[in-house]
Amino acid sequence: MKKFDPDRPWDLTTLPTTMAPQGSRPHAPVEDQCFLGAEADIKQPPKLQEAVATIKNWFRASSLNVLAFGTGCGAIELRPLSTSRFDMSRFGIPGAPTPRQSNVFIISGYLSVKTLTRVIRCYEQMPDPKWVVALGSCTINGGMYWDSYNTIKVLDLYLPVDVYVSGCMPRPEALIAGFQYLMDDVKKGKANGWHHYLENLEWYRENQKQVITDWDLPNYNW
Amino acid sequence: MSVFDYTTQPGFDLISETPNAGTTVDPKEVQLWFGPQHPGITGNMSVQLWLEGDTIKRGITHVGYLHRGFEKLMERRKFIQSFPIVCRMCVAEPDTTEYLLASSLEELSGLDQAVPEKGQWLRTLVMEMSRLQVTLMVMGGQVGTMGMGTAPNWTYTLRDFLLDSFEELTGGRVYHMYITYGGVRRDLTPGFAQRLEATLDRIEERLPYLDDLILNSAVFQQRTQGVSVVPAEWADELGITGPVLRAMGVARDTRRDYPYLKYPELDFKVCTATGSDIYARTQVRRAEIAESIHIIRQILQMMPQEGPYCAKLPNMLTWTIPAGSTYVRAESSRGEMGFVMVTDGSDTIRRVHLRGPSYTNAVTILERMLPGMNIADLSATMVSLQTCPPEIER
Amino acid sequence: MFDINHGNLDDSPDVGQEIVRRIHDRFGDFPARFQKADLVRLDVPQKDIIPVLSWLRTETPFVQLTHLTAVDWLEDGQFELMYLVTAPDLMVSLHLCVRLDRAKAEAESVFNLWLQAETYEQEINEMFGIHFPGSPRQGVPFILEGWRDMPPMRRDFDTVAYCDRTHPVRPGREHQDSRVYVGRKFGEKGYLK
Amino acid sequence: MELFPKIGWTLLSLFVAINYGFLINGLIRKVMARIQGRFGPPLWQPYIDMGKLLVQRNSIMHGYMHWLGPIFRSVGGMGVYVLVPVVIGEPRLAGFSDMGDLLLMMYFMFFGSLGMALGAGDAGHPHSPIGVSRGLSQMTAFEMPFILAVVALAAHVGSFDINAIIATQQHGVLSWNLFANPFASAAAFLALLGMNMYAPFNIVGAPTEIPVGPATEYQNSYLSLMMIGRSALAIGKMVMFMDLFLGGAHSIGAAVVKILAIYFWSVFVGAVFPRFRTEQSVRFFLRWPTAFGVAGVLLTQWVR
Repeated sequence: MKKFDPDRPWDLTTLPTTMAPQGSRPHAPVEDQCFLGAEADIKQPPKLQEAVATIKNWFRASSLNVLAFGTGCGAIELRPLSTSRFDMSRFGIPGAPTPRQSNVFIISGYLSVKTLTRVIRCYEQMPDPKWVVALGSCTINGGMYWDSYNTIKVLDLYLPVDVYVSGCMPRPEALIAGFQYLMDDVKKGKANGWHHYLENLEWYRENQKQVITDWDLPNYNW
Repeated sequence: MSVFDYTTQPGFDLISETPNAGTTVDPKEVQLWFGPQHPGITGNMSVQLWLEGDTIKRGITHVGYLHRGFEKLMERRKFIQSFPIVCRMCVAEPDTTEYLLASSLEELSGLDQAVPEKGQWLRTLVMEMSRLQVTLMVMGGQVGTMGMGTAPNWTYTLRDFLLDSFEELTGGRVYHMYITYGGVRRDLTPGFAQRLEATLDRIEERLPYLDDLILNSAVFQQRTQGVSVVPAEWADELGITGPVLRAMGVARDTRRDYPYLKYPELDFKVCTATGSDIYARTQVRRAEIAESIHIIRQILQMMPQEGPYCAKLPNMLTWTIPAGSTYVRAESSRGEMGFVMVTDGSDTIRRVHLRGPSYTNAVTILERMLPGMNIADLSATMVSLQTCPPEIER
Repeated sequence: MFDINHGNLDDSPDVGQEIVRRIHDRFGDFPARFQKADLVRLDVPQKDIIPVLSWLRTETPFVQLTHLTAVDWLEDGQFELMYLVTAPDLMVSLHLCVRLDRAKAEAESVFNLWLQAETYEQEINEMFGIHFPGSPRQGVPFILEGWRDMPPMRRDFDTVAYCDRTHPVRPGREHQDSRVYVGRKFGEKGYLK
Repeated sequence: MELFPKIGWTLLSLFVAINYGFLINGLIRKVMARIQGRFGPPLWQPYIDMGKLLVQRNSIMHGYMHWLGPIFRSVGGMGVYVLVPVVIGEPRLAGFSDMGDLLLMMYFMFFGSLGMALGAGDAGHPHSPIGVSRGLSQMTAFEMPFILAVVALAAHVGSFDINAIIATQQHGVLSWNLFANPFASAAAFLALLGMNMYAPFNIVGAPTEIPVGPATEYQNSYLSLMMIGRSALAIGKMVMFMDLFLGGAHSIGAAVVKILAIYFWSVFVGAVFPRFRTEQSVRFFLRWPTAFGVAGVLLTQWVR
């Protein structure tokens, strides 16, 4: 897989620079089981590749299926968001009932350790590329649960977060704004936390195993 | 004791991941996790099911996905610092827990008579609005679990107009942090009553259509009548309260039986239905929507326009409450919610425990209703019992 | 419902006084505190609690267990179990409080009297480490998963220290413990022990 | 018409039909949203969804049978469509209707669902077999009134040939089978509610019970193939109903309008009802619609 090239930020398959150390694992086992759509070794002229990537990213940004998993209290604002007052389907953001058919994971608030296990499982089952929107102050730095023994404090140690929406709890308008940031980033090819996750799987696993004491997940959840 | 290990505890050998461990597994059974990632689950909880075809053989409820340790956190915080976090205990209906905390602390500090008249009226108003918005949400959600999108969209929007009123009154859409020690935090804004009245009119105008879509719908009746009946003899044994109890035809309501705030001065009836099935519970909720609207209208008329809305508070930094214990209760949309409050004379709470109706509804009742249920009815049953996980695990 | 010695409980003007008098007659002179019109607190010794509860459950209108919870009195070396038993038709509740030895945290289960006590006892077992022999699901994780530390609701469990040890925080976030903060800002005057 | 031009025209017609199916799908989402008081997604949202599904990666495969499921489904849908004449007297839009009859069409309708069931059963997720068993039992139930209705029409004409059935309806509006044999029409249009899988008969993929049912494990490109198959099947079914009951169409415009009208019959019913359980929907289809179907057959005999 290609390394991050600052000259081609549109390319979703290159690596971003965020806080985790890079290259702890060459690549997660995508290529072994990737059945369709593996575009790693296709030789194409860069111009054409860039144009194709732009079109692909536009499609990805215009149809974001949100996984139906209310992980925290922010989930109560997702129903108003999807119903008639703040109808989010007008942006092409419907809900998706299973991880296999969804693209965006809304982490709606604090994550208890028990939920984190399920969240990791669901996140890894989602097809690439996938994005994480984190709601609320508690995903950023613990919020008002900074001294709670059962919630994690910093979400991006465990999952790659593309957009944070702050507030407790964030209003539906704030979430819509967050989605617009996400769409812009996806269109520019900048929202590639999923790829960062694959590249640094071991680092993430180490962090995850630090809080999940009875780790019984497989190496990677397909 | 630094590291606690279950293996050293008595009863460790009773640990079993599955119920009836040791019995042979029926090859016809399929094990299925209903949740936590599931569109039909209420909140973030899960039910582990053993299915045979569409029929549930048995199941266990798993909670704890939302545990934040509120009771521990509140033991560490000063009294006034507990108010912002207490409303997070029940996400859908934060005002009940706010009121319970305020009133239990007032009672223990002996200042429960100091709450001004208007503060009490405003508390009653907010609690009743809160009940109304949750009941609307559940009415829509009830039929939403059966695959109709129209009614939930309507009721959620109506609820959203109520949330606008909350926002105007308290500054927050979902978490209000409005009821504090000694009264409430803000006065009414000018013209609030008219705007709330308009919202109530709007809800009332839509109610006949909702009746046609939900209660009068032949499909809904077929789906719900005689389904998930809670036997009447469970009522006392399991301490059932709220709409689940009133759907059995038992007219018990904390607002009337243990009068608090301004409810004794208000004229309302306790809505009951017969049958104790999902349909009866929906009927009770439908009647309670009308009753709540009626109550809110009365409150708006009877509330004094002038006067203080909050008592004079002690210095919050040095405030202590004498040792004691109490139990206060209030009627939420799900049933009786109560706070056990224990203080020890210091500036923090010694122990606080939320008693919620979901606690028995989601675990004890649901698990006993599961065998023989069709998996198609599980989601509707959970909504009709209003299993609210943040209140179970806190 | 009907007691031969005393007559019907429903007829008495003050149900709280009456039920406490009957408990005193039958079981012994437990300290009682009449807190509200609908709440009486009784401190019952551990050996008497099950007889009192079974008597209330079977022979009086106090048929509902509204809640069961525990308080950790670390200074006294004791746990306190609080049973709230309610007579729904008479609208009176009894708060029965039992002190247990903290070192030997074991209490008798009331699962046979109330089905729902199963869940309460499961939670108390998990959160306080009090064991209820005979109750189903003792030791089965209810809320926590993979918990290896001491039960978190005990007073000597320090949640901040646990967080510092287990959950990394974002650089730049300060702990604002209220006591420390008040003490720093207002001096000893604001700092209360 | 020669075979090869015919194949060419049929493929072109199929392509247009699939696109029309996509647009109708977008329109349905919009109309449903408006009934619910929402603004709704754009009309071309199905195209965007389709494009997105094609550029996402598939991460898991459950064996070749699982992969073949959507292919069977699409083949079934396309098979129905190529066998129906869209516009009367226009051989370029008649497809292969002269080579097959109603029985073959119904075979294709079964074939798609059965193939999908085979593929979905391979997924290994408990939701899939539950959804498959629900779907197959409901399908068996609604096929009963539908077959009775078809038999009634065929008995009236004396042939299963769809062109012959159209030909009997060309004597004014009242000669349409919708009015000529109202019992058979009632049976068939009630069965259509079940075929289209809108509420109250959307038990197969009920999201709040067994999320998306048989298609639980299907991912991006599989889903896009299923979208294509569903569009073809939907348009094929609507054209078949138009030919059977609404007297066919004399122009493309009339066909477009009639297809839309038939489709929205089930959409509007679906907007205002919750869904039945499996046994309730089976009971529903085997009660009044079947009685209507029997009455339709008897009516045909009586008219003769």
